[in-house]
Amino acid sequence: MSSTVFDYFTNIRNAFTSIFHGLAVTFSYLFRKPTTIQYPDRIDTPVQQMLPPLFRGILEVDVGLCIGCNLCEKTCPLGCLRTAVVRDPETNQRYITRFDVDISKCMVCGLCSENCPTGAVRHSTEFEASTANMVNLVIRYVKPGERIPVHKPVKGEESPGLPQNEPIARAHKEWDEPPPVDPDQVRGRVRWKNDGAPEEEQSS
Amino acid sequence: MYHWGEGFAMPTKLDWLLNTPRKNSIWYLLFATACCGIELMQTGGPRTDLDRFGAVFRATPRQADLLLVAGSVTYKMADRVRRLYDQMPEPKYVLAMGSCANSGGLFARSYSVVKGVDKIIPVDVYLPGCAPRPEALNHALLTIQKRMMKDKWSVRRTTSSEKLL
Amino acid sequence: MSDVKRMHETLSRALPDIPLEVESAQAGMSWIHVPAEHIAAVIGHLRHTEGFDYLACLTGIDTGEELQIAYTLRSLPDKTECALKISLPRDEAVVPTISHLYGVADWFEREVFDLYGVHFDGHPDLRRIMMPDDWEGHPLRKDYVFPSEYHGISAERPDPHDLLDPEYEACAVDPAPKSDSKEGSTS
Amino acid sequence: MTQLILEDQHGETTMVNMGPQHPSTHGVINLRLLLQGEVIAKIDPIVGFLHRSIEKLGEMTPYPGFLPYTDRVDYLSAMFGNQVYCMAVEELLGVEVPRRAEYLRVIACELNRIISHLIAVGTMAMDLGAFTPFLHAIRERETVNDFMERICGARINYSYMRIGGVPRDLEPGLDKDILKFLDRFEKFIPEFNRLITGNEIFVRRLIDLAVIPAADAISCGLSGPNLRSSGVDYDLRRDRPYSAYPEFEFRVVTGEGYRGQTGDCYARYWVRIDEMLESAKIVRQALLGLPEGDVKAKVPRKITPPKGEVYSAVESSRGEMGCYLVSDGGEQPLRVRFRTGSFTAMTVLPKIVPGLMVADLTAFFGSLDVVAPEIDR
Repeated sequence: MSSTVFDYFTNIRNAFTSIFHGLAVTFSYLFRKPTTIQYPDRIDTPVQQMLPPLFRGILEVDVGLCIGCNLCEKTCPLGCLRTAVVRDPETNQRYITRFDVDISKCMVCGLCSENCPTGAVRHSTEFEASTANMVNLVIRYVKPGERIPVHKPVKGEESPGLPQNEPIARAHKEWDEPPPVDPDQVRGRVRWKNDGAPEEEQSS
Repeated sequence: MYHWGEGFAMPTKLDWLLNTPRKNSIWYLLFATACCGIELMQTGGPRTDLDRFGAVFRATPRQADLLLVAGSVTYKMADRVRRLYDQMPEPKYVLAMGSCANSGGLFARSYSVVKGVDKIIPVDVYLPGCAPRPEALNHALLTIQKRMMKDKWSVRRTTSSEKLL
Repeated sequence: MSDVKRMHETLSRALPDIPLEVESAQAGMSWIHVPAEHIAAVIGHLRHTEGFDYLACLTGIDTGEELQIAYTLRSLPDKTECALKISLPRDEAVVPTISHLYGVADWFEREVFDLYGVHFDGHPDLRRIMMPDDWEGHPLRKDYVFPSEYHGISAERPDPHDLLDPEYEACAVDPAPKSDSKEGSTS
Repeated sequence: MTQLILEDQHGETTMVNMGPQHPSTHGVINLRLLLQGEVIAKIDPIVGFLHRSIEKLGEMTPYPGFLPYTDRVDYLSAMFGNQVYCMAVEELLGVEVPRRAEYLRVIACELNRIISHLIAVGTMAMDLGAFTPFLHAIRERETVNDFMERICGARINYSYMRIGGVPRDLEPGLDKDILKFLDRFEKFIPEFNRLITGNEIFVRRLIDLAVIPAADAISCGLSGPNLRSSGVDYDLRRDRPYSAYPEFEFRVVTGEGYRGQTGDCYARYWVRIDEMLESAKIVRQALLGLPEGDVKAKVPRKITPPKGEVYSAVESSRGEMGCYLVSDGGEQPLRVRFRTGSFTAMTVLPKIVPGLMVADLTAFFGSLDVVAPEIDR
């Protein structure tokens, strides 16, 4: 409650001027460059390629570079990764038979990729993986039955690693795609009856 | 595909007619529990303008079509989440955003976190990431839209969450 | 470090009846060990006479054998810190409250009560703060058993990797010999 | 809910639950209010809806693996959680962090403080019904998020620091970009002030509202901007020096001399606005004086600190964030405890809120700037 009539009118004037100041700021944005990135379709380059190379997206694995040291699996505090290495008793050659990443659990902390000695495990800039079925969220980089010989790094030679800033092949299935029957599919569906998962859509 | 000659083409058209407006005006409930809530806020912000898709936030579940579970849900909170879901009008959709909502994520070993929000309410789309980028949330919204277009008017979509327990 | 030693001397002079000891481990800070029943008197003295007006931290610790409560007091004008610690038996943990000395101690003590089951004598409103009211047990104790369900929500979720195991086993063309079991790490 | 504080004149009281799903409670917090008409007679804050047992998980996880969890203690200022945990472990280990790494940590932390305060002032304006300032704050935040992405690879849960330093150096050219941004940011704040801070309607709603006296603030353990706005000149960066802060010049902002009283909601708001400029100043000094050298000290891969305990504290954007770490010589800590600013800020509610109107509660609660996970951990 203002004490004098003068204060009363001063308050009204202050209120109006401050509103005017605010609106002037808002109005000035009419003439500035818009900040909106019109994902997904109205942009020149995909967002994945605009991201900095350090960006930690979905884990990608180049199994050809894996030396089978199992360090990533040990480092992960959650157990997102599951690897298996077997040794051929005759030739003493070690093979990677399994490399699964459960991205439904992954917290993209970067500890595994940091500890990987060859750069086989790294974060891609891919982030589109939303799916209707939880089972799509386990990415298999070695299909069951396949054996990939471990990488033997040459001394003194820098490990090539994966190309930076290139999105991996899409890590997800479309939500309504039928489950793959082809056993050659590397990134297959996990046949996992989840107690709370939505019911399978009727085939349309 | 609309043909007068075939008897069962009408429902398809009706579905399209019903689903298209639904798809283009997804009103989501402003419900943020944890880290993903900040990304949800930023998705509504100017950079990744969610309003482009007709998706605006609502503060009350009675006006919302989509429940975005953004973040971890604890046992103490689980009851409230289910109550929010039950208050939403049909047809309603649920998007589990982030690892915690998907499967408990990094708190899966914890004593107080629900291991995945699909334990308490039915989930339509899972969005991995911790926390997902705004563009990833955008992509999930597009996935929800695709999901909506598959709906049949004659089939009652979801039931109460009571059935799950 | 010197703060704690100096404060120990001051306290011993002011409160000669209370046995106080300076303790420390191999690394980190040292603290004054106070008998549990005298903690309110000691902190009251520090608060009113020595000017420790700010309770920075109050926390419980379960070492496996006993419960401990650590108090970190701070004097904002003098910029000094003092750490106190008390030990309690696991089964009958009762401590006098300090919530009348610091407003913030109210919630800190409720948290310790909730998570450790330490009873604070004289606390105005001692009830659970983090966990629901009908929660059983005190979670931060070392012998706490994790619940398998709560109000019908099961705490089990199958690890998708485990569900995948049979598929890999079925496809295993040439499984590793038993002697090489440490190579096949499926733990 | 047993006794009333105000006189119950008409014998009419109403209990109202505000939250846990409420747009102005900043997360899942339930404020149980006992109302007499429009006036709040008693408040009982119920927290714990986001108690994710980070402290228990800390006892189950090896030292390096726990680092990502510290992000989630306070997701709006994740960098401080990283720093306080790393500082605690380093103190136990006796590791000296290289100077360049300390500078990089300071840069990351202060950028984090800027974006955290941006959310704080933006959401506070939104609680009072002004939506535009929120969008402006979010837009600036996105710019810094881009820098964060280039510094550490993530937008909110950074996991940037490592025990013994930081994992990688700044990307070339990034320092120039940040300096360019700081120039712009120092112009943005006056613009933001024109937009909302100086708005007479906004000011009138906040001044002289919910004054926290300095004695109450200290007793309730308030810290950070909330403590300083009550007129207590205390800043951990200056008074309990850590990291590289003694090498920078900055002003500790206290809530005196603006409009209204010391310790009211407007003072809390203004302190945050001013602190952003101070943070920008620190970032500029750190970038210009960035020393050469390593960014990470040598630490063994398996970290086993000796037996002992330590309390480390940093000045987070929501006040003192402390980490009480007890090691028993093993691979996992015996006890990790996070002391957070929001938790202590909540204890002031039962003292201040009775007597306020319900509409003013949102303003007061917004001005405290609490986030739910920091209370519950």
